[in-house]
This record gives sequence, structure tokens and C-alpha cells, in this order.
Amino acid sequence: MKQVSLLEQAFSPGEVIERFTASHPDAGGIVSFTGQVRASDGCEALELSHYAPLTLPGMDALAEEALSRWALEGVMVLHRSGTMLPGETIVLVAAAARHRRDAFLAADFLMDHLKSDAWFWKREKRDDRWHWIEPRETDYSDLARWK
Amino acid sequence: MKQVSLLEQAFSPGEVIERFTASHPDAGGIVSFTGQVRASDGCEALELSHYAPLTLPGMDALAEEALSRWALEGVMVLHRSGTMLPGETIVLVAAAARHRRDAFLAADFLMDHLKSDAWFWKREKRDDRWHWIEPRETDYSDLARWK
Amino acid sequence: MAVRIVFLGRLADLAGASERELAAPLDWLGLLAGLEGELASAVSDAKVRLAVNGALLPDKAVLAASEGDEVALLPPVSGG
Amino acid sequence: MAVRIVFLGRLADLAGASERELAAPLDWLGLLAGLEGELASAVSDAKVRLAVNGALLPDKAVLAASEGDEVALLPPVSGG
Repeated sequence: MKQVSLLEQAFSPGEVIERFTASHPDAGGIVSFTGQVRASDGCEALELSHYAPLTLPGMDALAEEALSRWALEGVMVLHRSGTMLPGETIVLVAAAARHRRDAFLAADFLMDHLKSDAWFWKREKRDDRWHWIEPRETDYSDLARWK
Repeated sequence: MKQVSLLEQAFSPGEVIERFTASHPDAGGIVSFTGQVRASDGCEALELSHYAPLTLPGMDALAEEALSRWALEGVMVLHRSGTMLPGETIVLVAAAARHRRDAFLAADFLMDHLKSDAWFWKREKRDDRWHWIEPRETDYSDLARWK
Repeated sequence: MAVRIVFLGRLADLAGASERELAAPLDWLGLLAGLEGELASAVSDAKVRLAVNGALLPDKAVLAASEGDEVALLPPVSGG
Repeated sequence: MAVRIVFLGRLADLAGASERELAAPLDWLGLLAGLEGELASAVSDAKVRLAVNGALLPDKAVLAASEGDEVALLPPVSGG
């Protein structure tokens, strides 16, 4: 099962993980990653913009690649767009597999690609001013692990 | 924050992950692993026994080791004991960190150790008979990665 | 009609809008010539990619947009 | 009082119970001698560990249990 969505509204990661887990009764293990806007950090808001003709198709292709690389029962890729406040979920990926290593690798792979190889642009509001965020050096080296 | 428990009753992984996530507002990323009894597989029930003087202290030491090896905001290790039916959660680990790699590594480390280096004994009921389960070869090689 | 130019990320800040129009037909040099100094300089950065009607171009130099086309200017991404 | 022997995992199946008592004092050879054939053979497997009052022994040969002690026989584990 593949679930890929671009969401405009805040959502509760636990509920989504619960549904994903329950809908994969044949999976022995489910790995999830939840990324959220940090509360302490001086970040007042985060904004993610995207380009519709590329972003969702790119997320879908990424999910397909995970399904083809590992033995998965299912995969989920949810990403927010728009303006988020501290504590809100930015991204949620999950992978369900018979064996845990496949699920760990797939979730790791999905996150590395969403961070620096998916069609999103991120900026943070600090001291009432917006600042564009570029991937860190480690995001690029993390990505290179999968080539 | 460290949360380590041995549970006798079924629990809902999504609710626990939701609470863990909400209680770590400074973590940018939360990785969770949920292990459950597979529905299709001919397994009618799973039983996990443990040895009280060793099991919980061992889980606690494992959580402490994860906290000392990676930069974590928090870690959670929940493990069932007793008899479980298909679909029930066996184990749930979660790690919250500022940077996602720490959270992925910690969750992976915790699971590798719970599988073949924690004081649990597992048996499955198939065709109305109980069979003891030993770790797979890959469980031992997965464990060796952390030495 | 004309060619619709879509600015993403920090390029939208520099352009002062997320979209504008330029006269068709439009090639890469024509696009740069149609943008003001700082914006043209940012767009010409090697890390900026181009997409025409949702399809990425392998090389900016092959841009050949006609009336009604949408050209997206895509700076380095940052998600998650 | 005596020494309480606790059997874990498949050893409990072989013993037919999760606990039994043996006379104190008890060393490793005395423990094996106090168990019936198949069980003694399983317990003597190099992968079986011993704990006395919740503390693992580095070497089974150092077992020296007194009255009231609890000796746990721990076969290879399997969790998660």
C-alpha cells in the first residue's frame, strides 16, 4: 500500500501512524519518522512552498523507488505545505515490512530525499523576519549514501 | 527524557507515539519502531516470558546507552510480556533528537539489542502447538554492527 | 498570450512576486535579458533548474518556450 | 530452605515447571547432577547463562549458591 499526500492543514502524527500500522497486519515492523517545527530555537513560524507540477509527482516517484528497493508491505509519505507554528508536524514518513531492516532503511531513504532532493522550499521566521533555509552539508552527504 | 516499561496489557502504539512526540517539542525529529504479531503467518498467539531481576534493568541500561551514544532529547522503550494475539504490539521504541540521524541510529540500535540481546524468551503457537523462537542469523549480525 | 514565469523559493522574494509574464517566444538568453540585474544574476546560478510545463530541462540552454508555456525557475530545494 | 532454581524459555518446558528447589550448598557440578538427563544436557549447553540472585555469573564453574539463593538458568534470548 502506498499513501502519498501533500497536506495544507495541521495533523496529528500518532493518529496517522496508528491507522498505517493497523492497515498493515502482515508487517512485523513499522518504522516512522516525524519531523516537527522545534519549539525552542527562536523559530516563530516555518513556511514550506512547493511547485505543484513537480512536488507531488516527485514524492510519488520517491515512494515507488522505496517500494522497489526494499521488501515493504506499505509506505507512507505525508508532507505539509504552507505556514506552520512550533510543534506542528512538517513531515511524516512510515514504512511497514516483514523484517525491520527493510523498514528502517526505507524510512531513512525517504527522509534523506525529502530533505534535499524533493521540490520544497523552506523559510523560517525569526525576530519577525523570514530567512530561507538551505540543506545542511550533512543533508547532502546523507543523500549521497543512496547513490 | 527516558521512558522504559514492561507492559502486561495490549496498548495502542499511535497514542503512545503521539504523547512521546508532544512531550519533546525541542526535537526536530522522532523515529519510532513498532513490532507487532503478524496476522498472516499461521501464528495463533505469541508468548513472551522474561526474568524480572534482569529484564527491566537490562532495558533501562540499554536506553541509557542509547542516550550516551547519540544526542537525543528523549528515548522510549516499551516491551510487552505475556500472551499476545495477531495484530497486538510486541515492542515500541522511539527516539527524539534535534537531528534525524541520531534518532534513526538510536531506534535501530535499540531494536537490534531487544531482538537478540535482552532478557526475553519468545514462543509462537502454530497448529495449536507452542514453538520456541530463536533469533535469526541476521539478528546476530545486525547486533554485531554496534560493537 | 505570453510565457508565464514562476519563481520559487528565494527567487520569488527577489522577483517581488511568485509569477510574471514575458513575451514569447523565449529562450534562455531572452529570459535572462527580461529579468532585472540581481534577479537575473540569481537565476543564472548553476544550481537553479528550469522546468517547462512541469518537465525539467536537462540544460537551461535548450529553453525554447512558446505562448502559453509555463517556465518554472527552481533554486536549490529544502524540505522535511 | 534450599536453593531455588528458575528455568527460563525452553528450559522451563524441559523441566516441566518454571522453578524447583535443590539442596544447598550448590555448585555447578552439583546443579547438573541434580537435574535429569535431557534437562542437564540442555542446561550444560555453552550458550546457557547463569544468574545468582539477579547477577550474571561470568563463568558457570564459579557457581556457589547457599540456602535462600535464587539461581536462574538463562538459555539464548529472543525478544522484540
